[in-house]
Amino acid sequence: MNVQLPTGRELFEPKRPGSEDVAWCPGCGNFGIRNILISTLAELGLRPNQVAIISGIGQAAKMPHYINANGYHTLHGRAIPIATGVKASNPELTVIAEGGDGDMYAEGGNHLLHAIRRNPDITVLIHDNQVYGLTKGQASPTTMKGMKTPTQPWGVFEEPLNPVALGVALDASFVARTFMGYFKESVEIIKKAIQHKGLAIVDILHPCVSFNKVNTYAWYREHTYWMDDHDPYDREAAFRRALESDPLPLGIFYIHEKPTFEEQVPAYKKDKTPLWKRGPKPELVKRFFEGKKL
Amino acid sequence: MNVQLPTGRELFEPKRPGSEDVAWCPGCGNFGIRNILISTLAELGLRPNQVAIISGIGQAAKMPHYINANGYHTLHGRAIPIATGVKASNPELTVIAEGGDGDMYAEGGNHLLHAIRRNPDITVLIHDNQVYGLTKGQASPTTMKGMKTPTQPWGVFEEPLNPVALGVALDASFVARTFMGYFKESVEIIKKAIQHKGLAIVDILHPCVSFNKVNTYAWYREHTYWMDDHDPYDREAAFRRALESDPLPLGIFYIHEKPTFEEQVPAYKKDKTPLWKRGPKPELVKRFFEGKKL
Amino acid sequence: MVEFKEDVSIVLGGAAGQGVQTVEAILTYALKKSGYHVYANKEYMSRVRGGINTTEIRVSSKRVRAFVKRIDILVPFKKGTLSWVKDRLGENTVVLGEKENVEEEFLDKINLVEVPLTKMAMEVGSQLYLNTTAAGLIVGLFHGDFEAVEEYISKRFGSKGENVVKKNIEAAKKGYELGVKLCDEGTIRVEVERDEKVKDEVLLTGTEAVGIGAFAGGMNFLSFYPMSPSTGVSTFAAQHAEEFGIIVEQVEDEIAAVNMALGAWFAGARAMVSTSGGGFALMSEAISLAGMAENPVVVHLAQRPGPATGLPTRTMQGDLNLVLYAGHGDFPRIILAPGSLEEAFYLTAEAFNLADKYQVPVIILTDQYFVDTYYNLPAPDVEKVKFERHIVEAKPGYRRYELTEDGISPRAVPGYGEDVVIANGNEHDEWGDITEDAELTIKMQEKRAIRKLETIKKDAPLPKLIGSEKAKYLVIAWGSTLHVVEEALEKLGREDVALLHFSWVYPLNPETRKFFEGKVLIDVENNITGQFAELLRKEFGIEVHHKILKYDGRPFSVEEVLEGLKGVIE
Amino acid sequence: MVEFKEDVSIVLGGAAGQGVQTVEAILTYALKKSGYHVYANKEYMSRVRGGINTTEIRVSSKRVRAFVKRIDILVPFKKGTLSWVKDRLGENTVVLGEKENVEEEFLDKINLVEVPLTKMAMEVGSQLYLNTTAAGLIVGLFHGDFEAVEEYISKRFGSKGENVVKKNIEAAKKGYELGVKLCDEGTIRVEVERDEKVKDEVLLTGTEAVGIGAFAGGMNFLSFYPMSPSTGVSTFAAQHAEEFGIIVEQVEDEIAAVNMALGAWFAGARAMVSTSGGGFALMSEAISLAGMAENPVVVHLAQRPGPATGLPTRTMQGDLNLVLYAGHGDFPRIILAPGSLEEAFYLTAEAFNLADKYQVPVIILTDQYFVDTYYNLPAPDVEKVKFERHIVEAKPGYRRYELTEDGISPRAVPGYGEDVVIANGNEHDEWGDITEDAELTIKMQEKRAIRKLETIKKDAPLPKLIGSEKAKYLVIAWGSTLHVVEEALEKLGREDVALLHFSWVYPLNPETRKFFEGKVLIDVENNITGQFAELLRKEFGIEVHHKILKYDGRPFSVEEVLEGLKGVIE
Ligand SMILES: Cc1ncc(C[n+]2csc(CCOP(=O)(O)OP(=O)(O)O)c2C)c(N)n1
Ligand SMILES: Cc1ncc(C[n+]2csc(CCOP(=O)(O)OP(=O)(O)O)c2C)c(N)n1
Ligand code: SF4
Ligand code: SF4
Ligand SMILES: [Mg+2]
Ligand SMILES: [Mg+2]
Repeated sequence: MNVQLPTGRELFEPKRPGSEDVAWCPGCGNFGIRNILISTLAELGLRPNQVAIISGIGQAAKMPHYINANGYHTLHGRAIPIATGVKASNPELTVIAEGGDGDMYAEGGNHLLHAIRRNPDITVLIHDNQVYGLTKGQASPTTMKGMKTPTQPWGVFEEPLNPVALGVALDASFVARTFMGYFKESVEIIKKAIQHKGLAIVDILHPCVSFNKVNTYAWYREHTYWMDDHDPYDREAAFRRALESDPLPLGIFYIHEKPTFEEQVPAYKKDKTPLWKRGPKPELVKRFFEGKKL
Repeated sequence: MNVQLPTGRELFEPKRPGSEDVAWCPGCGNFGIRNILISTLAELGLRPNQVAIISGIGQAAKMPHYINANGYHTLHGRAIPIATGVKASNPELTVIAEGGDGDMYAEGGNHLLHAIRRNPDITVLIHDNQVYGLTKGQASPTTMKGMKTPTQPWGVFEEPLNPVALGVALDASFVARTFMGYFKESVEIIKKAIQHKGLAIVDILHPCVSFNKVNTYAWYREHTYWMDDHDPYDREAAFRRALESDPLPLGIFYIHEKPTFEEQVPAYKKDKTPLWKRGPKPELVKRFFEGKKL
Repeated sequence: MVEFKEDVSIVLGGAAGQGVQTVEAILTYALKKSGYHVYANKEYMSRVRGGINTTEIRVSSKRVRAFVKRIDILVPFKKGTLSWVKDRLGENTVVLGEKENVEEEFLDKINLVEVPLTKMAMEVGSQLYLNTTAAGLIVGLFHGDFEAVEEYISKRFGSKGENVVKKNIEAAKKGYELGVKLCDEGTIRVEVERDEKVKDEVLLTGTEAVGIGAFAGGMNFLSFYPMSPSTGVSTFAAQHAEEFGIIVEQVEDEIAAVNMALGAWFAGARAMVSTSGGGFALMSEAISLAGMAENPVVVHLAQRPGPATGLPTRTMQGDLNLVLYAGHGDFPRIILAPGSLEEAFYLTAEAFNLADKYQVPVIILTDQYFVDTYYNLPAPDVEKVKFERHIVEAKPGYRRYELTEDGISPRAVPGYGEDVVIANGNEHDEWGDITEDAELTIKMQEKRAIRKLETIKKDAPLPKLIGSEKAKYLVIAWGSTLHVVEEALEKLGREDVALLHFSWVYPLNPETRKFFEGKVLIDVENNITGQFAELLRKEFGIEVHHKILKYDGRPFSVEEVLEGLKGVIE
Repeated sequence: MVEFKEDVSIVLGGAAGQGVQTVEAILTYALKKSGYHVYANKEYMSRVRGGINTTEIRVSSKRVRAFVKRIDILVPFKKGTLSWVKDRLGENTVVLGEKENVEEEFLDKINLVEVPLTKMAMEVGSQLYLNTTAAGLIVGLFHGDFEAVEEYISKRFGSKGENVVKKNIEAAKKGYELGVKLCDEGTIRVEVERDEKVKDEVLLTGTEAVGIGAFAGGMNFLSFYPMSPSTGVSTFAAQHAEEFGIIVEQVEDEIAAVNMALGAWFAGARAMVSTSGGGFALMSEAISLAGMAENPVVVHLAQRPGPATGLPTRTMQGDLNLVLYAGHGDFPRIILAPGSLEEAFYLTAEAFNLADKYQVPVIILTDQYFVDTYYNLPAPDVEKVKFERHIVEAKPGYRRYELTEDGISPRAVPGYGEDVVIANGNEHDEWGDITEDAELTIKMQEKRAIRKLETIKKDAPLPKLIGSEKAKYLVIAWGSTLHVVEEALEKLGREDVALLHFSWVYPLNPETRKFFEGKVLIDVENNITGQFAELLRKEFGIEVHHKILKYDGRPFSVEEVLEGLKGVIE
């Protein structure tokens, strides 16, 4: 058989029944993120079956249906541990954990904390629209103070979570922030994140045109800037930048190269075969029983 | 009836059947923490029925049985949300959430993150022995790299969690660290934490004589120092100190006074009565139905 | 000419974001105010824009409370609507709207009454007014009170400025006039009588009935994490939080939500959490803590189809097993599932007394169908709700877990009384301290899992029998299917078929058994395995003879139940 | 003189930290090596130091596998031990030890054989040698092989240096000699025969049987959060991780543990999590995801008494309902509960094939009693374990949720084959994309909750009947109570009483029903409500006639079951 396979971006366009019906609102920033991600994967020269996108639940988390790659649309907040399990079982895959700000910072907050400590070689993409989209407009952990929502009619009074400062404080391996309105820059950042060996966190700002009337396209353009003179290997500088809130710095805040989870587990010390290709080891079981005879 | 009630420390000594049998190992740092806590409460002039100690599960979390105060020995990792509910329902109580490093930083990690954002006026005491005591010696989130345990026989390779840096990064209202070997200083710090309006986190280092052979009394004395010249209102300085790992700084790292959760919820805007004293408001329910007639 | 009498079922369908739900709100309001009995229910996709959502509105001369499959009048806002509801189109269905919104294949099969809704909206100024135009049209067909439409629009759009209000009223007026004209011309004839009493009734949704019931029961703390279809109750509470002076807090996850509520009850508040199946699953461990620590808690669980994320915006009665057995170890719990909005109000209010008294988790099971149902009803009697407080003072020597005959220990709260209160999720002695003693373990297990359960069982109200005690056939239903089954039985019109409806689902009073004796039992459930029938088998050893089950994520319609019954009744 | 024949039950009791568990290990090792059949089980408090823990060791001429209440020889390391076990002391019980460790009130009631253990230990150099001295003493009573004691001590203490080994051997020797002397003098006479076959058998704990079974089944990934009594299995896996080349990872919480395992299976690994009831409760939502996404997973759940934290180090069969119904919505699962160590090995291995084949959660239910049980058994036959891989290649056009007659869709893994694999926790079409379609929902619900369940049921093995098919009385037991009930039946010695033991607990093969016909059914369960009897009622509509239940957090003893049976059998 000599079928002509598509190449580049086209490869990642899904062609399953119904693939054309995308459930996002017209004008939503999620479209831009999809676009950025497809370009990134294409530029990296990957094929769909080499990539696995593990998503939580939310508008952002619908991504596996809109990109042609292995995908698992899981549970709210659980993309990171599932992605960790996937990568550990088959390090040959490029594994992306994807979800919204509610998904990753609220329901999934604990997994993010500890994934940073564990450092699996996965990329965590957070579609940060500073609101709960799918459930219709409640505050998220990154909603700005004072914003009124159906469930916070008095205006949010909780301190917004600063994911960048959190990443730097916990010594994450790679921490970046971008705004999806900047296509080329976003592709570059996500490319670096995927290429980075270790956990890479990219907080991707994007407008929710239906529920977030504060953080619009214009707002993000006005309230962000690119860090041109920043050394991502300087942790204190990264922390100082992380604390800046208006304008919000964009770019790679922090990089700390260190051994990954997969590099340190016993499974791959002697043998690089992915787990799914392995069988049991009856000889060792027998040897165990021999040892139990005495 | 004119019963002579005990005063001071004696007040907080439990005298229920079996109270004398404390389940901690002889020599454990938990005894010191109990001692410190009783002195603190006594010095603050509190009475047992004004204090509520909400604990998770672990050796540390057995505290409610060894101190005479209101207590709730709850679930592993859940002391913080339960304590938040207690305080919100009765702001007149002095509420302490207490547990081990596993309790608060592993199973309960997400609650800690978001309690910082919510800022209830409770004190969080973490008995940080850098190990799981009750379950017999597994690594905790604060276990030092390289330590071998029954479940990490190859030596822990995860990055230890830095609770102080985390607190500063998330703009917690009060962040401190102490070593229980320093009695007077610890009493002072915990007193300030309780008096502080807002969430106060105190990481209390203490040896686990049964399972942690690395972080002993001697080790803590050798590897800690008191910050004498530190301004806790300087966030960047706090972060710098938080990153120091050997010796570990002790003292109050960071203070940011801000409105508490209880101050901002609608319930107490007009009426300070604790919730438990309140009844329903049938007139308002009737008025609601009137509104639904048209 | 097409004619509709007594009871008209109108369905509007369009993309999410096209304002179908606004039409629903205007219509129920204005038609109710005009003196019609109204009922409405919506089905919608798990997305914010696009797709197809529909709303059914029934307008009737008599009280109307149930979903019918039949569509009398269909208003499609978007092409694709007819395909989406094609099973519901009948010979008499009139499609009211624009030809462009009707798929080719239907054109020769339906009664299309062309109405240029878009054009009319554009004339007012924008396509945005499509929905108000349509709402006006329907009200016009009924010769409803146009002032009610005006009133509603003023209230709803008031905050958006005078011009928006004016334009919307203008659009509605255009629609209204056309509606009246269609009738006057004889294109469509609608004959539904007004009932003056309706005007003095209230119009509620299931969400509101649960929410206001909670307020009536003294709820003063609600912690939640958003999850369809339960979020409405939290939103309702938040909107009224300032007025009622209560705490409503959105938290980081469901585990925090339920534990915060446990803490609130421990300190004496009356707390509730609102969630759906997946959220409740996460609460399982804390429910077990509530069982062990005898910590009251009220949970509202609005069901949607599972497993996992399932169909987030649709309906099912699939989480009964979950709430029956959630949590490890044996301990009692109470499960309530209102069938009517009245029950939703009274039972939710009562849930707080029950939790307070028995110190157990009380779970209110609704579902998407129920929370999204609207109808008019006489205002519930607020005086009937009793506030029972079961809190005692912690006098010196107080024992939180005192062993008592009925399994209920007096509950004190911290700060009230001189002594302290110790609660514990470990096995404990009477004071609340940890025990490892075998005898004490037996006593405490029996206190909770046997004596307290027996006490609750004895106090449990019996199910409601609708129809004759002598009927040969007994239809069994629980929760949200009440009205649909009721109407199906009315339509069936047979004296030998009665309905036994359970809104107190668990634990069942042992006397319930007597209802089943000698009957042919027909179980109606909106799930795939018949979970309630299994419970009956487990509790009473009885076998239902027939099961009518539905599990496509949609509610039962009156017709489906009727058909199902006919299939099993001789 | 006191004499013990054939079967001796020795109990050692002391504070946590006094080394009772070391004695247990030395004794089982050395006595087994000497050719005795041995059995051991411990009970301990939820603390690291202090309190009282005890270990029972049975030494017998015949195979021995069950817990007895009876104590023949008691060695108290600490005052308080006798009170703690007072219900178990009989007329013939000999207390071997120091007077100081016997409470006043017992002194005139018991046969005390004074042995100056502390003094002997001090003579060697320190009180620390108390436990090895005691171990030597017991081995001496049996004239066991002292070399075996030496061997064990060398292995166990080898890493602590030569001197520690030497001193411990010296202490053991002192004890040994005294033991031999006590026999020779005729103070105690022990007559238990050796069985040469025993030497070639293996000595295992329940923990090890589950752990090595998992390795045999091809487990290559274990994620866990520590929780008694399940931690042993994770520790076992960690200790062997380097040798077997697998991943064992302690994670932040149980939710991470199970989800990581789901991810691992999704990518084709064979993953397990090990937990207890509270941890499993937290996994409920993910179990539902496994059901929906048809994501295999294996969970080992070692039960302890609940609710909530309960009695963390004790035993109960109280989480059956939890695992039967955990998770929202309807989906199948498989529940296994080994009764013997052989079953623990084979069933745990098989669990991985089952999960792989049926793509459902497979739960292995043990309990503290089971995992802490030791005995000798012939080495399981590793060749009998078959490795069945059910993974297919994702060829172009691959559909993860292809609708098939038996409800099982071919499962591909990412990276194997040209096409991609899409799994989904939302309701989905055959490709794995979200659907809102009613027809498709019905098909997918039926695929999972009906067709797949039926397939598993048909393949499910029947329970094991021990005794005559014609017996009038049928005792029903599941999981860890197997041996205790077996021995009780032997002791009862009645041909008209048989045992039906379930180690495949759910779903039950419909043919199981035939076992119950015409029998008087007696249910034996280590919980307060008889959860398995309830399952039988639900599945088959059968009523057990008698229940023998125990729920004090301790395991059944042979005597208790025997007594219970006598109470209900004419
Ligand atoms: C356990 C659980 N809780 C709650 C939900 C409901 N839910 C679905 S998406 C979502 C939040 C969506 O916000 P975000 O993660 O920011 O994604 P977005 O839709 O904004 O992209 C919530 C609360 C759920 N599906 N599961
Ligand atoms: C949900 C749940 N998971 C696990 C456990 C078991 N467990 C009890 S205490 C504990 C950790 C103890 O460590 P830490 O919190 O540091 O307290 P310490 O004993 O060291 O004071 C664990 C894992 C539990 N009780 N509940
Ligand atoms: S709701 Fe917001 S985030 Fe979701 S698709 Fe619409 S615009 Fe985008
Ligand atoms: S195990 Fe460790 S932390 Fe626990 S009581 Fe003993 S010494 Fe203290
Ligand atoms: Mg969002
Ligand atoms: Mg600890």
